[in-house]
Amino acid sequence: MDFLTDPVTFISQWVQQLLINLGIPEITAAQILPGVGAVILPLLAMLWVIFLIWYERKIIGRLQDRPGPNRVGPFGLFQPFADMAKIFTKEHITPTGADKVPYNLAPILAVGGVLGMWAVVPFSATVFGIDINVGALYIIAVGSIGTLGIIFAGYASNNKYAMLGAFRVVAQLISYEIPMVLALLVPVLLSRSMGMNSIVQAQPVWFLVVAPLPALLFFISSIAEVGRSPFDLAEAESEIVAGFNIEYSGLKFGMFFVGEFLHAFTNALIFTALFLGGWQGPGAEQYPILGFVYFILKTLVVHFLGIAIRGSMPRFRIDQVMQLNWKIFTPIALLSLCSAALVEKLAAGAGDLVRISLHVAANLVIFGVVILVGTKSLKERNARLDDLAASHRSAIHLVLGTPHDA
Amino acid sequence: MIPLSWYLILAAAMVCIGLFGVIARRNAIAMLLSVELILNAVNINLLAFWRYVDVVHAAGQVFVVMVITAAAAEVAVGLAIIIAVYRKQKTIVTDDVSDLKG
Amino acid sequence: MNMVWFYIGIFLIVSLGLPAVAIFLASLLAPKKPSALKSTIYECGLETEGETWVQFKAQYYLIALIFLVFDIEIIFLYPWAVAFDRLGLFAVLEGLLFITILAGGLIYAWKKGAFEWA
Amino acid sequence: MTLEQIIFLIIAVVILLASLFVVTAPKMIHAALWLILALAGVAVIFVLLQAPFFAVVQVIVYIGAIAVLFIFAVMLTRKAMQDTGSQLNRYSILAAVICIMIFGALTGMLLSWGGSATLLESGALPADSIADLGVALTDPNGFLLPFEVASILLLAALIGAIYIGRDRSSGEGEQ
Repeated sequence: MDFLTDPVTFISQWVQQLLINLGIPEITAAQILPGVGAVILPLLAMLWVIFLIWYERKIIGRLQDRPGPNRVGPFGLFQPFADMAKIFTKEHITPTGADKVPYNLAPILAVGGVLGMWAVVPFSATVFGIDINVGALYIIAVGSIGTLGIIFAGYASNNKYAMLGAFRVVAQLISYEIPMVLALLVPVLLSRSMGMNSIVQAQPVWFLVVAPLPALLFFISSIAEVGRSPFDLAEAESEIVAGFNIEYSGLKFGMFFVGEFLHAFTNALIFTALFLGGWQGPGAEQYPILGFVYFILKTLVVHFLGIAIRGSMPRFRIDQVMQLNWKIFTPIALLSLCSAALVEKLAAGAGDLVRISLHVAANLVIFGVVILVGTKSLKERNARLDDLAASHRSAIHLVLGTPHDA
Repeated sequence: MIPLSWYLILAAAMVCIGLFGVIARRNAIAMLLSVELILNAVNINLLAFWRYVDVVHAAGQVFVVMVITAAAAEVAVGLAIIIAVYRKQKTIVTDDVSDLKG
Repeated sequence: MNMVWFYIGIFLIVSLGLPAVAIFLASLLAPKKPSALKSTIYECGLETEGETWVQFKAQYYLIALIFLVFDIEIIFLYPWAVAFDRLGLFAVLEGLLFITILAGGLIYAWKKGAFEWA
Repeated sequence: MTLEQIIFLIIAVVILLASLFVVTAPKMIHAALWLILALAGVAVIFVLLQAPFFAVVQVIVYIGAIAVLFIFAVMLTRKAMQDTGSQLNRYSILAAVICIMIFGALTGMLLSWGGSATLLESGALPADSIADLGVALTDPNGFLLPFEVASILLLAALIGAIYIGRDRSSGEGEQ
């Protein structure tokens, strides 16, 4: 194996040889290496956050027509280090009446839940964290640990606003988990496997093309899962002070933000693996390093999209968030799941082209129906509201008398 | 290799602790929590027997799926009843909720 | 046990350990000047009033309930999707019937106003 | 002792201690939190039993949904509990004795049955046990009826719970 085409495998083989030469049996050496990888990968992910913070602040800055961080280091590259130095030396204040153990556990769970997802991400043809046969569900399972962290934070802080914020966030997180899980089911169905690497390998044609609606749902739900604008009810500063993390300070507070930045990027990683063919691309099989580059490039594009949405959308109200999920997303997810299953079974014998075009057609039909029904019910609702407003106006007129100029 | 008996004894201990909770706790929600413990012990047993006795057929797995479903339904309805009772009577301590008596 | 899950275990322990260690190190670095006023509960500068445990909307509970029911769906549908190649048309239709029945629950909740947040 | 056995023993101790705290914790919210730990331990046991699908389902359903529901319920009924005094009723000592006796009887039965100690895992795991489950669930000769009945059970539970749990008096002073 050449170093240039597949550096990770090259290095790991080299290290394994070294271990064997040191007198460690070959089997043990083969077992130790993935364990070392399991220690290194979360560390790298944690360090990657430093870049993510800079990248995101820079992009948000440009979107809002300002330069973003540009004082510390070239292009403000060292800004995150300065931030870290600051936040590391801040005092940790624990509020009175806090439930100590859950209070301190909350930020750890919030970050750990996100880091844990990296275990199953397939980075290239030869380097895929850990390939388990329930990878897709594992991501959802680890994600729910983060939810737990937020409940802990809200309950343990002994603060009304923290509790209110936590309740809102948890309601939002668990709601959007449903369309997310249902949308995730479509790639699983198309590739007949829950292993992340087999899902990637089943995509000579990207699932974004085969299943555009589930892809869209997954993308939006994953933004909601991170709790970013337009779904940032959690930290609606103007409404509930700061949300569930109000009573946290110092690095404990920072950890929630580390978790958020990392979660946004992790979701882009997972979206790329599920719907954009992961590391697949020309020459990725022969030269795994190319696959890795493709993977990161695609991920950065998806991540950029997420940041652009964050930078340009206003915040939803909680009732809008809930209704969007239960009245629009969940029905669409159910419909597109049914259509995917039907097409996949009925067109099983047909060629790939026929099958894929049927999938796309079914998705388009569902999309059209939803748009039609949606606009119709929206019109009816607006008419109802107009009637209501008119009756209120006449009621006011009864009390105050008709305006003279009428 | 872990012998089957280890799993069975663990499950037996969990069932007994859960049983104690159901009988001895005064709070209705705590009783439901204890029922969850019992159901989880049942799942351990089912999967252990699936793995140790008959791994070829999926019957053990199917039973676990059914137990989880039943547990979810039980929790959903049980907690809804508790909340409804709480709204009416402002208590969920089972000794005090006596409206249901004959 | 599969070795793979052993690595998952290591990975999870490390991912939970990293933030824990970071917070621990930070708490060593951070200044410690506790005062009673500092650790009071933050409420826009006012003193906090009443209990923390304000009464919450039952709506939150209903949402969690509907979520639970749909979450159970995944234990049925994921094995169904993984086994797709081995299923006949009849079995696929059974799965769709399952989804339809649960969709009935969604419609009921909708009609009963479980999603109205007034 | 193998690595597996050590892991099993550690996890078993964690599960049993957490379960004990669930049934004895004076504060309800703590009982719910201990339950989460016990359920997570059960997930690890499922991994040891080579049923990783059920391990993740355990985390998703029990920790992600049922535990959240419990915490919500505890918070909703919070005023009912002043968390003072004993949370156990007057039968507690009797209950403890009965439970220890049952445990003793069960363990005695298990130990007298030779199979439980000597029985080892039955052969290799099928290539894809999750797909086996999917096939069994929708096979008319297998568990098709329970599969459909489960959906009806869930529907009934959902309808029942919404009907009971709905707040008919639009609450005043609620957040």
